[in-house]
Amino acid sequence: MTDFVTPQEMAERIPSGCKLGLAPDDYAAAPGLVRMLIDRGIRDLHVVCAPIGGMQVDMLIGAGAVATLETSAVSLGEAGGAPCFSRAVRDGSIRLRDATCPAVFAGLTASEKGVPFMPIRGIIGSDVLKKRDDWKVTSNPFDDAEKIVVVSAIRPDIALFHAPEADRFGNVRLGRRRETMLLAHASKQAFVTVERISETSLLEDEKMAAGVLPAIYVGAVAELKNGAWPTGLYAEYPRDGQEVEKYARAARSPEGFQAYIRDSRSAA
Amino acid sequence: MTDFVTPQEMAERIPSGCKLGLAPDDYAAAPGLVRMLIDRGIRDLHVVCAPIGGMQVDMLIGAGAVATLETSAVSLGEAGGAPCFSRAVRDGSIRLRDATCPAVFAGLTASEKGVPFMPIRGIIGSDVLKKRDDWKVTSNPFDDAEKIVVVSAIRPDIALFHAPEADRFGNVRLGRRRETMLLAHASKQAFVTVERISETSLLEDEKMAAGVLPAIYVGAVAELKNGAWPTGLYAEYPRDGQEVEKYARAARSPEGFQAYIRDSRSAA
Amino acid sequence: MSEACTSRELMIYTISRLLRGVRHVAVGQSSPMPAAGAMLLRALNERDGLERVQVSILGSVKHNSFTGGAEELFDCAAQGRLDAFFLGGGQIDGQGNVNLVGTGDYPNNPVRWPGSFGSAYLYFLVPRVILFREEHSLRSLVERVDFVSAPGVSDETVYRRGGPHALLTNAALFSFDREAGRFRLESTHPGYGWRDIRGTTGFAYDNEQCEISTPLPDEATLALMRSRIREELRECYPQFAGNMPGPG
Amino acid sequence: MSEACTSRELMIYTISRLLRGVRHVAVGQSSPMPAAGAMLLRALNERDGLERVQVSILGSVKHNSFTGGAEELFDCAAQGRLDAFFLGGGQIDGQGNVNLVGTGDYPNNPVRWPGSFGSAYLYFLVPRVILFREEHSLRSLVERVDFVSAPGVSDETVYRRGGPHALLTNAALFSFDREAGRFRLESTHPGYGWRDIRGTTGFAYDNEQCEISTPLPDEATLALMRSRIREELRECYPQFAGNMPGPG
Repeated sequence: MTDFVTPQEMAERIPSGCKLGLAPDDYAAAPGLVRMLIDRGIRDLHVVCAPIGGMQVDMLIGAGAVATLETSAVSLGEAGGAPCFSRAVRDGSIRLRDATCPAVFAGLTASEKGVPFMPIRGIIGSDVLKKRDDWKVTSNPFDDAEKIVVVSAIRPDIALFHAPEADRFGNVRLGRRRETMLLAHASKQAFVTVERISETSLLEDEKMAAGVLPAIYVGAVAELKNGAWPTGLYAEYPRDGQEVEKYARAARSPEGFQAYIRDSRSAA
Repeated sequence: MTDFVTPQEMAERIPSGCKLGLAPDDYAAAPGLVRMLIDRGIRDLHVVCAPIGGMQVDMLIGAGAVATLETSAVSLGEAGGAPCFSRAVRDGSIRLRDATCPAVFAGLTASEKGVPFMPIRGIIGSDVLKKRDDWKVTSNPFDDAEKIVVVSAIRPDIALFHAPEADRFGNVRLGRRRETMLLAHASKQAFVTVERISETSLLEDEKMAAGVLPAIYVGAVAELKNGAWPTGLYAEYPRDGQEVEKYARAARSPEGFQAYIRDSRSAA
Repeated sequence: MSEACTSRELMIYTISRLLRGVRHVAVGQSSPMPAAGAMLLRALNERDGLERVQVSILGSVKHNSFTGGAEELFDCAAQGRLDAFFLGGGQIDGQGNVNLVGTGDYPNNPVRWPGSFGSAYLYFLVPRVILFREEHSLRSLVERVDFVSAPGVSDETVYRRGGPHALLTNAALFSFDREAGRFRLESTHPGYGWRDIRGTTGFAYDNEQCEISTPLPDEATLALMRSRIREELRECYPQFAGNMPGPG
Repeated sequence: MSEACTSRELMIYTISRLLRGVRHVAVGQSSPMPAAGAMLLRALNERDGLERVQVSILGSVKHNSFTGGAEELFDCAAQGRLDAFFLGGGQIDGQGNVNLVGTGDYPNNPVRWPGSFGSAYLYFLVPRVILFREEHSLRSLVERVDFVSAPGVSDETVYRRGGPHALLTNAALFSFDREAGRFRLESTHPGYGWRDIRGTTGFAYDNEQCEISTPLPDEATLALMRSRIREELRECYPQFAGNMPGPG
């Protein structure tokens, strides 16, 4: 069921035009593989940030790979705003679907549960709601006096993220970061880069199993050491703040962004 | 936040008339504590089985402690039907709210997510639906041609279950059985009996943390060795099939049930 | 020469045949024969170098591909990641309706069974639902169930991609035609003729005068059941496994 | 004699005062001062033998009481298990509306900020939301935000038990009256008078001529910030912690 591939093969399997679900920086972001998508010239992605984006999303936008961006935020954290994102917003080169974090989770939960929509409290009165034709205000069916928002299911074609470990059977250890589990459940299939591959099943240890994504959701696994660099990997290694700062400075101009990508390509 | 109490104190803290959420036999059922509830003469419970009941629920019914029973099934597994349950159904001594497993999960998920209802596919055409005034058929707000069921949120006052381990901070290791996690999230508070108490935090080990219920949900913990007996505890010990058979035979008559309870009380 | 194939072994083998081609099959609580049938398909496919079959047995620690608790089964079904499941039923009727609740009037049914479990959901969402009921009688296979735990067919206003695929009893095998909403007799087990089936089935069905006999497993398959499958069953169904033929 | 209390330290201390009485406070991404204020309350309560405060810092491994991922924060808020949270805002207006999206017209805002994060949800569900914006200027505190990420008040058809509790800047502290939908000036920080606040605040508010000065932390509290709190911050905010006064 799960294919074991090289990172390059994994990048080749992610087609232009697909709906791609991505994890936040410093949890399970996969900038290592995203760099390969950029290098191979991927285009027209519908990127779903679950629920926010960072450097890997900014790079995809800078490279012209993103047609639609569905996100609750894009930020480089302590390194400040996301320069390519801000530029693309200004010049209108991406279609924006601004969201709020729990509404992204609600949309993914709808897909996880196989229902076409999920109700969610709050949001009414926010301009975010006004811009979303896939969200609606309805009444609580058990109390007509309450207005409540419903959001459509979000079903990415591929969830792409980086994790500490997979086993030879395709099971992937995520740990307590359940948002990646939710993203994988909600997506048609998950592609996962990992730090290392275990020869023994990760499901055998009962204490560990609760944090393991079963192979039935995992389409492909590729070993890619430091695949989260320069962002961090939750509970494994911190972000390389200097490198992200370097990126933030470079990407202030389109030329600087291109130079950063060109210069760092050879390192890959 | 979490109180550490004796099993007897825990039993005293569960009031008659409350809405009590219980786990299935052999996963996280707490017949040890349930026996103490019976011994202290608890009454008028609204029992929510998450999502099915077994021996502990049959005992509560036999003891006359249950006013309303919300469940997808009650069964003693290989030991056959649940005798006190069947008797109570026939003589109309409990109010029945028959359900189907995923609808119980959907109702608990609604409480977990803090929404008044959840949509769920299927169910339409089932007589289960006809008997539930807290479920409704509505239209999919994004596709008027589709009818879909919505179920009300289920919010137990107390979730009572048995787990392998808690730590001194009130965190409880559940392992991969997420239905107990859901039940705890959905309930106002969880009361948990455990096999043992760890002096070090269960959250410190990243590999284990995903299967740990954080203390913020846990109102009370009591150490009760073999608290799942005679049912099993998932991944710890199997059910005592002979004892469950013995119960099943005894409980075929009200007198036999009373004798079983009386004779086994001294063992507690 | 080994002991002849028992009735239960024939049913287990038939279940494995009904599951051919599935990638992921789940088995609910208290279902030793469906569990055995799924395990047998997995073992046969392994032996024959065919596609790997994922078997998820609720209640098992070893044969369990879920890490999210029982709700993950239902979520998986809703996501389209589950190809086959089993339903029993105190009563099953000719439209494929199943009754897991009881006979007579609800709620104070004179005979009450455990309850509907996940039937009212999985019947809609799992493509290949195999109805399994050992007892083949006018009591279990009825014209119209007393209580519909889960309906066999739905109209087009209801999302439905799953439903009845076959009905297996200790006497016969039926397929189900979802368009017509009717069963069709496919074969009778050794010892039963079509007239026996007609006399013990409470509903109308197609191909009444079926002369086909349900195929028996070959020696190698029977041996597999009596060794590996019997051992795999022991974890969740120790009593059932103990009663199966086999060494020791 | 230690270095005088810095402006940031005063804000951290003020946050800890605004949180008094909470049992569970969560802090979002990129919020070092709210994180520090929450940690300070926890440390002070521990020191003084007061109620234990649960601090959940998104992005922290050590100060994290969640085991279900980021959605657990939102679920917890919806369940009523979260007493306080913080929101920033590129713009905040006099009705308590916050704008985290950008200035000018959406979608092609000339100045774009990261986005609304969880604001459009948590503002409705967390009882005590503290608005925190260091910059106190006509640019940040406006008559009407250009984009409402999250509204300050709602009508009775909308479920709402949460909302703005206070607004803290580097110059002043306001409270919020949810009935009136207006801010009230509570105190000005050292170095700022009420006229300064009036001149740099773009919206109308009550108690304009407030003469109260925001209380400073005592020496022991300041020492705690410069030792334990600074160390606790280092995990998630190494740069911020490095810039705080303190030994080494």
